[in-house]
Amino acid sequence: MNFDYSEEQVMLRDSVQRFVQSQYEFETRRSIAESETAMSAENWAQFAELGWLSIPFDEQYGGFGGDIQDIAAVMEEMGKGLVIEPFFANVILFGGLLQNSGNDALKEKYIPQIIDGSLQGAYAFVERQSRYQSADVLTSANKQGDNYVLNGTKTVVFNGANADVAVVSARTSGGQSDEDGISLLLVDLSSDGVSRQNYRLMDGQLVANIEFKDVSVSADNLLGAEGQGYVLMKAAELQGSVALAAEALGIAGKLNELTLDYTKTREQFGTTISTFQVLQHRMVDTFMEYELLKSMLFRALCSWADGDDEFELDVRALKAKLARSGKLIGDEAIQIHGGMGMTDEMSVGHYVKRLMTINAIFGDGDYNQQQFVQLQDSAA
Amino acid sequence: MNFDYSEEQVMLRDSVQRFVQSQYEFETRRSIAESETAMSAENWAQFAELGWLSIPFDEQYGGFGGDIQDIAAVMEEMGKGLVIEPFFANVILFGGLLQNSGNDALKEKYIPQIIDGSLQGAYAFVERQSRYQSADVLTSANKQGDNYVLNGTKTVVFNGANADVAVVSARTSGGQSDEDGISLLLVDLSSDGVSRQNYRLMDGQLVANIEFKDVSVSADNLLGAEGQGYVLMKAAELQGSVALAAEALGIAGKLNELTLDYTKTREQFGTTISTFQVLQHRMVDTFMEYELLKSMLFRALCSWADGDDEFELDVRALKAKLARSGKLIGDEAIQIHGGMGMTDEMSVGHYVKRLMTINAIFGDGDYNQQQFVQLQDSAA
Amino acid sequence: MNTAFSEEDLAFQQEVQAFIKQKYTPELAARAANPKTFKDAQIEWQKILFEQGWIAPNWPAEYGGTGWTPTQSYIFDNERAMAGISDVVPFGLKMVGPVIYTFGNDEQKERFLPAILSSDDWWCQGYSEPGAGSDLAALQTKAVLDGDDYIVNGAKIWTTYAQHADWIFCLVRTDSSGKRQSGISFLLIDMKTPGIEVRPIHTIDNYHSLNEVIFKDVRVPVANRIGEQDAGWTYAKALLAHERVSIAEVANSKRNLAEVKKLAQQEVNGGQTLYSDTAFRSRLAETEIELMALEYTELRVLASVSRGETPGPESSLLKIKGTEIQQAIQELRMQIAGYYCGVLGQDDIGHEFGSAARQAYMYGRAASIYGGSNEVQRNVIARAVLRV
Amino acid sequence: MNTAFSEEDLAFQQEVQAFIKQKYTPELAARAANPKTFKDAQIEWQKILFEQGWIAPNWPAEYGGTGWTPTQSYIFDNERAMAGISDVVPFGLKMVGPVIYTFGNDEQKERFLPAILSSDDWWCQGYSEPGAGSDLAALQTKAVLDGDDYIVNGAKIWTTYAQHADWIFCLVRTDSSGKRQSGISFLLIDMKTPGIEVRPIHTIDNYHSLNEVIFKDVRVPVANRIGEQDAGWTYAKALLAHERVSIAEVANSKRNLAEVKKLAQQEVNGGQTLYSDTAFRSRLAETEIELMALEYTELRVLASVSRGETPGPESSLLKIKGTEIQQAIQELRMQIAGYYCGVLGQDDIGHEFGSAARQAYMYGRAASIYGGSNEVQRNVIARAVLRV
Repeated sequence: MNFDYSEEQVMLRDSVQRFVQSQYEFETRRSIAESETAMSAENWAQFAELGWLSIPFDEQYGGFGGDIQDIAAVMEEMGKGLVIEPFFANVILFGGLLQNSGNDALKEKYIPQIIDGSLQGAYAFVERQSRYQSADVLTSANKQGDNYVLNGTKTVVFNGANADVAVVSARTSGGQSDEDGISLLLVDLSSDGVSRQNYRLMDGQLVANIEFKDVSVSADNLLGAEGQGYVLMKAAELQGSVALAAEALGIAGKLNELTLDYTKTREQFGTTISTFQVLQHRMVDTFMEYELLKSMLFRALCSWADGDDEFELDVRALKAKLARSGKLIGDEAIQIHGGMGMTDEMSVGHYVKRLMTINAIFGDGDYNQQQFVQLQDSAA
Repeated sequence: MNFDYSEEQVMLRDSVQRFVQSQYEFETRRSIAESETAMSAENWAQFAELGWLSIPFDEQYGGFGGDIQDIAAVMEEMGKGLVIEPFFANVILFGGLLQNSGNDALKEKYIPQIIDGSLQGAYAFVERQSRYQSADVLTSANKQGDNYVLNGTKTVVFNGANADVAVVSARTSGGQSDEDGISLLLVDLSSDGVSRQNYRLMDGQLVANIEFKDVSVSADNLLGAEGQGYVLMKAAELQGSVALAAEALGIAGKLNELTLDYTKTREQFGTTISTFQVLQHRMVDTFMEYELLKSMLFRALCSWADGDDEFELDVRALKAKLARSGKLIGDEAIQIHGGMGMTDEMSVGHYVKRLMTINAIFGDGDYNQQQFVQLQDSAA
Repeated sequence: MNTAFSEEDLAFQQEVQAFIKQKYTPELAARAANPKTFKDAQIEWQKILFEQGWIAPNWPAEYGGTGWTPTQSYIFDNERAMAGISDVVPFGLKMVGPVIYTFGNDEQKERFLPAILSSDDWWCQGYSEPGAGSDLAALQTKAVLDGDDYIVNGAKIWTTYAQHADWIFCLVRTDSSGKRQSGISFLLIDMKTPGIEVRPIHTIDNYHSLNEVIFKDVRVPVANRIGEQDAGWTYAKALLAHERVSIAEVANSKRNLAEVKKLAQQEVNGGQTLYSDTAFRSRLAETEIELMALEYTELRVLASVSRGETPGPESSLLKIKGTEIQQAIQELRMQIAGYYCGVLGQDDIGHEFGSAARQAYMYGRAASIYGGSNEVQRNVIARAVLRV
Repeated sequence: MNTAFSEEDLAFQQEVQAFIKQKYTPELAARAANPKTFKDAQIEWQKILFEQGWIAPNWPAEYGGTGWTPTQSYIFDNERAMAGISDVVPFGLKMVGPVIYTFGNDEQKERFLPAILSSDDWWCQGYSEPGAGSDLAALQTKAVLDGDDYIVNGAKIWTTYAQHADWIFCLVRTDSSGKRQSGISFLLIDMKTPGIEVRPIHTIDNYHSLNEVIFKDVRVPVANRIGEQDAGWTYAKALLAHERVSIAEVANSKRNLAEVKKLAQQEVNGGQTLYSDTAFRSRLAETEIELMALEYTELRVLASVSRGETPGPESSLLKIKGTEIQQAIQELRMQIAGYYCGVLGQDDIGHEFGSAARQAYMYGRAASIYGGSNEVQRNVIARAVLRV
């Protein structure tokens, strides 16, 4: 039984921590978020130099050979710093799919470009009607000779605005919601027939709706076997959820810290508000929620390391717990900050908005709890 | 718009209040509850004298001609006094069914006996398998000549131990859970083939499981038409729920009062515990829940008086709200009383146990909220 | 005990419905919904109400109120909200107006009330200060007498719509020697007076409604002081309970809940609507039941107010529970929006309501903070009801 | 980071399972479940554990502990709970035992530890007093030195199973001059000493486990004092954190939750089981998820304890959350019992578990009150972690 990060993981974590503390003050972050691309190219180059972009990839492609625990160690610190650069969308989602794809030619071509920071990728899997059911795919890919012809629209594509390429889920057979018959294609977004509508989310990130109109994609760009993409999507969803939970844990800890600090300086009715017992008990509750969320993350990380059958169950529980803890911690952070918590000037609202965004990715608390229940039923 | 009890209702209420304050101290109540019959015959005679037993009945039978608002005014005070005599089971449930039955001969025979206090009646509608679905009836009544032959077992029959007669739901046709085909029969419990197992519930009341083995019941004892008993059962459930909610409101107010008083005298860490802000805010929350529960009761009482279509919806909402408010108020009452709240000696635990018993009658919060939702769907 | 509408009430209800249908055109509704045209549309609508004589249901008839029964006020507010119409901007009609007709002198009544009723003056509220928060009495803005004027220096914060306002009503400190609640005066200040600066406060909803208002040697005629010098706290306090009653916003919550139901019936997940998803539906039902209880609590308070009783600590209950329900409904809408719950400022993305849901949710966090935070309201109830 | 069992662990797990299967016979289980035969059955089982050398996993090996790794302790506790076996009675083995081997002298260790391990002595705890409650340090029971004895006068309350006990460990006041926490001494008192009276406290669960213990001129040899006079608070405090870790009762909650699931699969309402009723199921899942998080929180604390760290304020978290989850599970069971949730003392009515569910629920209210109420635990965390 061991709940410590390894030495290597601690080094990674410290490296992100140092970057955040020395180069990513809140005002710096704000100006990056408000810039046209909502990311800093210099920072991205530095991430490459620091080796962070290589974490999930095999050593044969120049990768670090890391796993979900390495990613969690990094993501927690990114959460604390509210790092807006598309590490999650590009390295974890897009990179992770590529790494798991079994398509050596694609891996050889693209992974080195991710690692050296020259490629921006995205994973386009949400559709207007799909909500959290990623198997609900209307985008179609019809085989014509050696190519697929892609038609459809993907929405809320993280890093979609900056991405050069994207992994796109498309239906090659089956009904609208069948898990079978979904294929994953790597698409060059400069291809003819691709158009984007970029917009921002409340956490500041730039995302896109991407429309594909008769876009021709080589069959060589298939990730996994034709019609068998869902298994890769499912793995991306589970690992992505763990990564997001680690980020959320960093945010939750930061929110508790900011709030506690605020109560120790803010005076009302002639005393600092930290002396009010009701606020103390409510901060004890948010402290406990933070610790419980951390335990749940560790549970998922351990069942991953143990090769446990219960990994999926633990991830669903983690994401459901994240929804509840995050809601409580975020609400209390703003409420206890009072009027100041409402201002854009303070960082607290920004942390809350990122936490809320995370909550909706790969399904909210209700959705994940329902998945949890269904998994138990199907196991019974 | 008027939320005041009428003068008559105020008189009724004051009459119960006076009785409780002068003759029903907690220790008196305890010895009644612990007695063999779990009721006081003297008190019952006094209830008759005071006219309480006549409330729901038509004037032609010597009744007061009261409605659910009159009953609520009385029940709230009975709740405050934790009156254990079977007013609810005998007068409201059994008497109410009789009053609504349309069987003039039965009314003429039995209502005067209820009013003068000489008859104890019960309503036997719960079966081992039925849970909260009162239409789930296995007890059978087969017509043989001018009689029905009754077979089956009713359980948790309120006032079942003391009752002389009972209204029993029995299936005369249809499948196990059909609303159609249920008939209500008034059964003399001294008949051949009736046997009882008496036991107590946590609120101190004496109830019974009653088994009917080939019990012959005259067809004259039918309440409502054959097979059409469910409409009477439903009315009893709704009106009974309102009466119980009024009782629960009285209990909730009493619990809040006892708890607040306790905090003002109990010293800990060198001060009365009423000075602790966390306890203050929690008592504010229980105060608010009490007021909201009262509003919900008034809502149901008004929609009854207004002849509103939404009466059933309001009752379901009331019972669901009662479950939540009652749980919060009861939990806080014991918790804030600390160790003393755990003792049988203090009244607080007894109030909580009655509140919990009420919660389970005619369905708990979940059940009533589901009924609320289904009603909305069927209205849509 | 009953709440059935009388025939007169039913006739009144039809009159209100007909009036709204005729006057609140789809064109006007569209302008009111757009932040850019909101102010003009809102004033236009308020002037329509004024012409109808319906602008100030809560005022005594002698000052231009409607003389409605509580039931009529309830009917009007319900119909207004169900038609999706915003309530009147409260600062003039619900806040300073009642202070002026209750505590102002005749000259002040004549001077200010007509333009409040006609919506020709746009008012804002200057209570909170940086550093004071819910501890109103800690205010520092100073007014020093200089001949027939006060000279005001200081800053007010969280001032809603100060950017639109013609006038601000302010609590200022005229004496610092005694208890904190004494030595406060109630001033009416023309926003065009030299020395006033309005600074926007950017808020977490990415929208601009709040401001800081800075006073630098601002001259305010003594004639603009309500009542006695140093007695302003009394006037403000009398107002607060009234403010809290309307802050429950039951009618708006009913409207919003109805909208949420409609949205949930349209949103599909895995082949079934969210409305038929048991988890979502039970959350919805729970909120609706709370709202049903709150509605009758408000009616109980209205009934007692109509008998001439002053709303007491119940108004704090209405504020706490009302804002909790508002926030619960905002959360339901965010939940329906799903992946689109974070869309910023664009209403052509995904569910078209994503951006509006986000804005309402984020701004809605303020409801439990402003107007006396819910913590302060609980302290009020603890003192007044529990007497602890 | 991992929690996978090693091969040794897996072998140990099998050993524990086999041991339980062999020794905890259905006959013994039946006697343990019956309040009338509980004490004898419990002692019989504890003696079986003693013979196996497994009676004191938390003690150092030199005093008779098992020397298990935290993982082994976890495995043992899990298997025990899953087999439906009660934990050992804590007063001797988990409370006074550690105080004696940590702070007692050699003579005391020799005299008391063997009978604790062998379960020949039944202990109870004399901390709380009428009027003191969670404010332990307010205790009034006095011990006055008289030759080689203390003469003890006063009363202890909420003393679990005092009616069965051979010994009681008590905090008594030996000096009232200084701070409240000083002047307290830790005494071991033979329950057969003249002047001790045990009065049952009837509780809301209609069961008798609690007592008041009255001391009237009770003579206690000075040799029965642990450590220094007036320093008893220190010894008691050191123990409290340990007590709170085990109070989380994760293994028992897992077992109880599994039982609740089974009951919900059997209980039918309107043609479907409660287990497939979405509202009930989602409540169940919510509780299970909280328990999953608590389990790993406990493991994290165990892992840090095994590195020699003293459990700090995390133990308060375990106590608060552990008791909240216990109560949530008790409530689920009550909900399943439906109309039978109030049955008093008869297990042949309706669902046979109604009376037991009621008793567990009502007694369970105490979990958030005793052992330092959850409010006091929150104060502890506020001071120790938040430093407010």
